[in-house]
Amino acid sequence: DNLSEADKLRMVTMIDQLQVRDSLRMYNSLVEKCFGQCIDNFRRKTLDKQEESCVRVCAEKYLKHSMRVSLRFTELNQGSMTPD
Amino acid sequence: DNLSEADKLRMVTMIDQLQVRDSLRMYNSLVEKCFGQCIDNFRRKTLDKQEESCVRVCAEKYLKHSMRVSLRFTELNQGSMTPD
Amino acid sequence: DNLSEADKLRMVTMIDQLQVRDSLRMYNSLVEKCFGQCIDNFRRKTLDKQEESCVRVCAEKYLKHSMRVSLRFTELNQGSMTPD
Amino acid sequence: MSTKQGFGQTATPKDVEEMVGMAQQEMEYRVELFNKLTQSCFDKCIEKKFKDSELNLGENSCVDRCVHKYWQVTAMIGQLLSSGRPPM
Amino acid sequence: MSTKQGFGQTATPKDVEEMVGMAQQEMEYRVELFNKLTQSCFDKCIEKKFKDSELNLGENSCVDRCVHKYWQVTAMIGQLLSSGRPPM
Amino acid sequence: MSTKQGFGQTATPKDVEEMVGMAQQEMEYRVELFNKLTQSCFDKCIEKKFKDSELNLGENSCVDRCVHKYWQVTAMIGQLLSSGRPPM
Repeated sequence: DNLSEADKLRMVTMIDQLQVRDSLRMYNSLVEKCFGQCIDNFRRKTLDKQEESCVRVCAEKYLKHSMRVSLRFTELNQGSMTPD
Repeated sequence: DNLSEADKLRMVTMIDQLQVRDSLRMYNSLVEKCFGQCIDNFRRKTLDKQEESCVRVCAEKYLKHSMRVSLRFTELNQGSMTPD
Repeated sequence: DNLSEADKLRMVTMIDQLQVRDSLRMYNSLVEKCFGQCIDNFRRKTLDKQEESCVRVCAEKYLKHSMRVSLRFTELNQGSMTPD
Repeated sequence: MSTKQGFGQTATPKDVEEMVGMAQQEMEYRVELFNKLTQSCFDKCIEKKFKDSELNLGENSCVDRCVHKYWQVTAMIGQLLSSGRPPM
Repeated sequence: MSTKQGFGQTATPKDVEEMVGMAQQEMEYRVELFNKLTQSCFDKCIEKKFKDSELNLGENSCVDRCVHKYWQVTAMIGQLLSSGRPPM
Repeated sequence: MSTKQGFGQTATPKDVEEMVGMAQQEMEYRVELFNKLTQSCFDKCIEKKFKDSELNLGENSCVDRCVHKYWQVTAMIGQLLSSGRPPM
């Protein structure tokens, strides 16, 4: 609160950078997870239709899952529920 | 050694911050590990007695294990043993 | 491009430090991987001949693999191939 | 009002350094917790056939309970760690 | 020509901070991608008997195809994420 | 004696930056090594029934040997990497 304008700007920049970093990490983890679950055949070098469909569904499910977790996690952190 | 007082303080602050960060990471890893080993039933939203006991024993064992590893690791690093 | 000499030096130092960090992380991952794959017997405290050979081959294969991946990855990043 | 040099009521550079550091620690801890929670509950609750891109009823309620249980485990282990009871 | 204080054409300290930060982000992303790719393809392609320290023909071509497929999956998911289509 | 501006015998800002950076690298490396070692030996040595919160004799001696072998593997691979022998 008693930060100078320059320091406030610095904290905002820091938070922005952490959010970019976390998005990029999430992207990397999502690729690793869905590649691991969907791709097991290396007789060709390009994805076939079945692999493409598996990757697409995997990524969409992961994103929906992640959003639901985020919603529940936020509720718990805001104390709208007690851990009994 | 020829660091100014301000620089020494900066290094101490840096080391403190790394230790806090490492403790928080250890806490996160411990939760992930014991959750993964003990919780497999999602028909209720609260932990039952058996799950609570499993988590408690898992965490206590992990901490004791970690302390023993730390002790042995320090001995090796201090060169009190040779690697053959 | 319109960076001062001091700032250029800072970026070079930063990149050097990241490369050292990444090498050390790779070293740690390589040890973890080959230990995990080769060592399963804890009746003695020293590596036997078979374990040593397994670790050596594992590490050499991992490095060769990593170099091949690096080569292919660079080709793809330079756009010498299209993702069809 | 205040200036970069830190006179008057303004935080000193060292304080600012520490506050930024602490805010960063806290954020990193929460992000890592969220990521591990998301991974754990994905592995425990989501069917790996990947035919339908919607989450079905069973998956949704599993995720809700999984998040709750993960949160309880976090609280339990937090208490254990802060109790300071010597683990040996 | 330019001085540390950032007069004239020189970038201001804030800009430099941001450029260094962005360059670092980009590098971290690429390194992490490379590491996950290397791990994934090692697990999928390399025989675990560890008798011969050369990669055989089958392993080599598996690695090449694995890198290519990993790259395609990265591109696919990148498009999905940037399309901004609401996933629900 | 010395001042923040770095006159006299005092390290210059750049040197300090590098020393702090190197100390941090070293610490990060050791912490990561310790964490991977702890995880690996937990997975290899500790029974997963989680009935008794003490480590039994078998677990304790397994942990001691596991740490020693992990250390030997670290030394072996370190030599391999620093030998500079071209791996192909």
